Amino acid sequence: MSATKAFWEGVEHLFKKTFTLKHPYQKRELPDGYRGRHLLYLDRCTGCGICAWICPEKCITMVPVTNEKAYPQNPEKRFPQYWYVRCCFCHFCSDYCPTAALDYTKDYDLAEYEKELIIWSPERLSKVPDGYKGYRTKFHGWAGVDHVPSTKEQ
Amino acid sequence: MSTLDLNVGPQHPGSGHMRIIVRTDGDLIVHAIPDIGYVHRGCEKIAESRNIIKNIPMLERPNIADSSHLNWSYIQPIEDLQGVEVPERGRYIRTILCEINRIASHLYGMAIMAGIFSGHTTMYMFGFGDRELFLDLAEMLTGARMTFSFFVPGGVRRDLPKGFKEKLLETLAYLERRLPEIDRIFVSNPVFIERGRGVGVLRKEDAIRLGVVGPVLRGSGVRFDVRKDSPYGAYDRVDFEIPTFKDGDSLSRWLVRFEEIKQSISILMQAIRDIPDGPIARKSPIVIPKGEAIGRVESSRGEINHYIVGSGSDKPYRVKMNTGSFKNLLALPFLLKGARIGDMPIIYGSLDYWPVEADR
Amino acid sequence: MTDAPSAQEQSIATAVKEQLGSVVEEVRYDRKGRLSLVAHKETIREVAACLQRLGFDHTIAVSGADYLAEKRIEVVYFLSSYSRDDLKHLVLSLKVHLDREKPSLPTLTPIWESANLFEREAHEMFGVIFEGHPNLQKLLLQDNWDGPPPMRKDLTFPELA
Amino acid sequence: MSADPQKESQNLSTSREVSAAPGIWVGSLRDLVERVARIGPLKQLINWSRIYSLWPVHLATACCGAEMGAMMSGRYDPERFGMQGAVGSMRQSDLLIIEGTVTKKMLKRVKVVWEQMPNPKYVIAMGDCACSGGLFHDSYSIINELEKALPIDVFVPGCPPRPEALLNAVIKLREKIRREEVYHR
Repeated sequence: MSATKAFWEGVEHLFKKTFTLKHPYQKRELPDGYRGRHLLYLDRCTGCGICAWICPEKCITMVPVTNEKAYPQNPEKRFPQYWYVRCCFCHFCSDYCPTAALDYTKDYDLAEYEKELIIWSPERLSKVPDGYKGYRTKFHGWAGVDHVPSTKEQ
Repeated sequence: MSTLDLNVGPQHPGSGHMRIIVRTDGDLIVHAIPDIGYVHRGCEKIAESRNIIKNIPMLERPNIADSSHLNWSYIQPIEDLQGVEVPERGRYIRTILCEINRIASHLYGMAIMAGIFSGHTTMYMFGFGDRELFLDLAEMLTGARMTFSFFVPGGVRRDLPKGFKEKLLETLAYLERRLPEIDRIFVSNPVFIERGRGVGVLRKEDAIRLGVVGPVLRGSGVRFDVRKDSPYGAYDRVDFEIPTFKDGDSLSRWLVRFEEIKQSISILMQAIRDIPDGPIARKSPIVIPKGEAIGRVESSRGEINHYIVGSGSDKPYRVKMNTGSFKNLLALPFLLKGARIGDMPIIYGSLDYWPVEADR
Repeated sequence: MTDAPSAQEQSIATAVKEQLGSVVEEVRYDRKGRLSLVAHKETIREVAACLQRLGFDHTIAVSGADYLAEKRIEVVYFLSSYSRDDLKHLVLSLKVHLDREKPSLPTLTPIWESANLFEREAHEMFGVIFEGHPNLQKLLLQDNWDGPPPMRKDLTFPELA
Repeated sequence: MSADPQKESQNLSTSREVSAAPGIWVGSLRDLVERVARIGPLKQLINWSRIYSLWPVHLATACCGAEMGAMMSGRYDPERFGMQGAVGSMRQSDLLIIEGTVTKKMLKRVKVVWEQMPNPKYVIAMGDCACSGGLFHDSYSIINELEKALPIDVFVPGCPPRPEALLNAVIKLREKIRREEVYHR
């Protein structure tokens, strides 16, 4: 009797909707505010280095940018560079950023054949991914500049 | 009498990263010595060199299936020391995330025990499939699937997003339809019941003596749950039961998880109904004052405590993690002694042992 | 958050104090649901046996802490109860101060078996010797670890900033 | 610990350089097979059969194993790519997914597993910890630069990587296998 019961359960599932995503062709819509890779607004970043201070993994280094454009808010042209094999995607850097120069994107596909290719320069970070609508608009209340000591250990 | 020593692991068709040295006589286990430490990463030492915010992602990594509870257990003593009160809405959001996480983690545990350790691939697919829906909910709220880093001293990082309530209720309704199906296929399945019943019996007095926690404890008939007995967050404002089973065998430990999912559904329903408006976080300093505190949080693998000694600067002087799996580890050699070697995977699976959490 | 102890906690504190008498100085109330007392190394067994009789039937944790400036190592037993309902919400920390050079104390594993693995860990991480422990072996560290116990404060690793 | 895997792969590459006058077979049987395998369509056929039978070892080194489990489950279903769910025996597997941190204690065991796997074999370093040490990079007991011990084919950052990210890495690995020589390793 129970054998037929088990068989019936199997047959029932034949006619149910499949759960599998056909992954490379069919993608699930990620929610707003998904913590993927960062987006850097070069025209907002002041190069203060708070992101590099709060990063738990020392994944961020501040590097000079060598393009022709002038950034009045950042005369030294020092911007964060991410080494994504170290990044844990906690996005404390985005939350702490006092000028909202860092934002969340839904880009998670960062796999590479070589480890060196996973270093993201400021220019590469400033590229806007497809379908980006902008998430971080207001300052997050919990993090504050008053947490930052006057002498930053970088 | 001739005995045979077996080395099980660290690579074995279970969850891995643990070695059990088993001495067998025929197929009876004479004694078993667990050899852990394959994932010992020195969290406690690293935590002394980073400030309290930087420690949040690191100290939740030991158990990523259960990360919000570890996070809360780390934040709780810091808030005690700083004297920061979490706003009411923040407490409710924490409770909601923790219960979502508990359901996901229990589905994981059920899937691992029934799916991998006793070979019912169906349960593996059911458990992991339904778990995905709860990870989606958590992802909608926090922005990450498993490693939320969501609780900060003083509150939470984000408010509930738009449409979260509807999606939560929809998912809970789905799971409520789904649980009878799991019940039909597994709980009343003679094959599955025979694998678990009377296997690895931990009696009540042994459970108390060994100090086991979580579903292992409640499976042995001890009525203890930190959420009820020492309430934190919004757990004193919601109404729920503590499911206990008297037998103390592997099946009852599995069933405790199954029943706790039902209780978590009820807690989520009440929490999302009663959630008040207001601020989600209160500003807290980054300095951790001198003193010491211990937190108590009921994770899905049992009670976890972080013992924190403050240093007066932004770095803790000492962080000690006491996780559920480490406390349950003492029960493993006790249960394996005298069991059959074929029952070893079931006993190991029924503890829902998370090696990374035990090794830290 | 130093609020006053509840009547129940007060009564437990007095009961503990009464039982132990002159062996411990005082039972301190830290915060809600947290009591602590400091015991001496010589009398720790008596204190533990007495606390167990009172209903503290398991340790939820045993932790070590290295106070470099004060030249002592502290071992803390966190006790709680499953069998007595009025003790379930309570965590009693039983502290022992040890000499930093040669830290040793009699093991409490015969009294609380749940302390077994925690004591092994404290031995490994702080070098505390628990006299009479059934199995005081290496637990977490790698096989060829030959350095001093890693959680000692004077041991710093070059990588750690 | 017998040979280190890098040395072993070097030995293989030196044995490949045996060459003889065209048309006369003087080498070993392996040499003959290598020559035949260079023929275009045959090479494609062999590589095609390889990319549809990537079986990973069931070796969870740390917490990324949870996401690996999620990838093996219903929603992402890697069996569409011919990837069987984690295999218990490394003798029957081709792919080693390093799931997270490798501690100094574990490295020895990872190498044992790696040496027992038959050629051709591939490694995916999953998660920050396997790639660079991640959050625990300054710990006293973990390996930061795993690529010195194992030849890693694909690095997947993320802490932990989403199952989709891992699946994309598998697709990337398949691309690599499709392009490479049959006796590459």
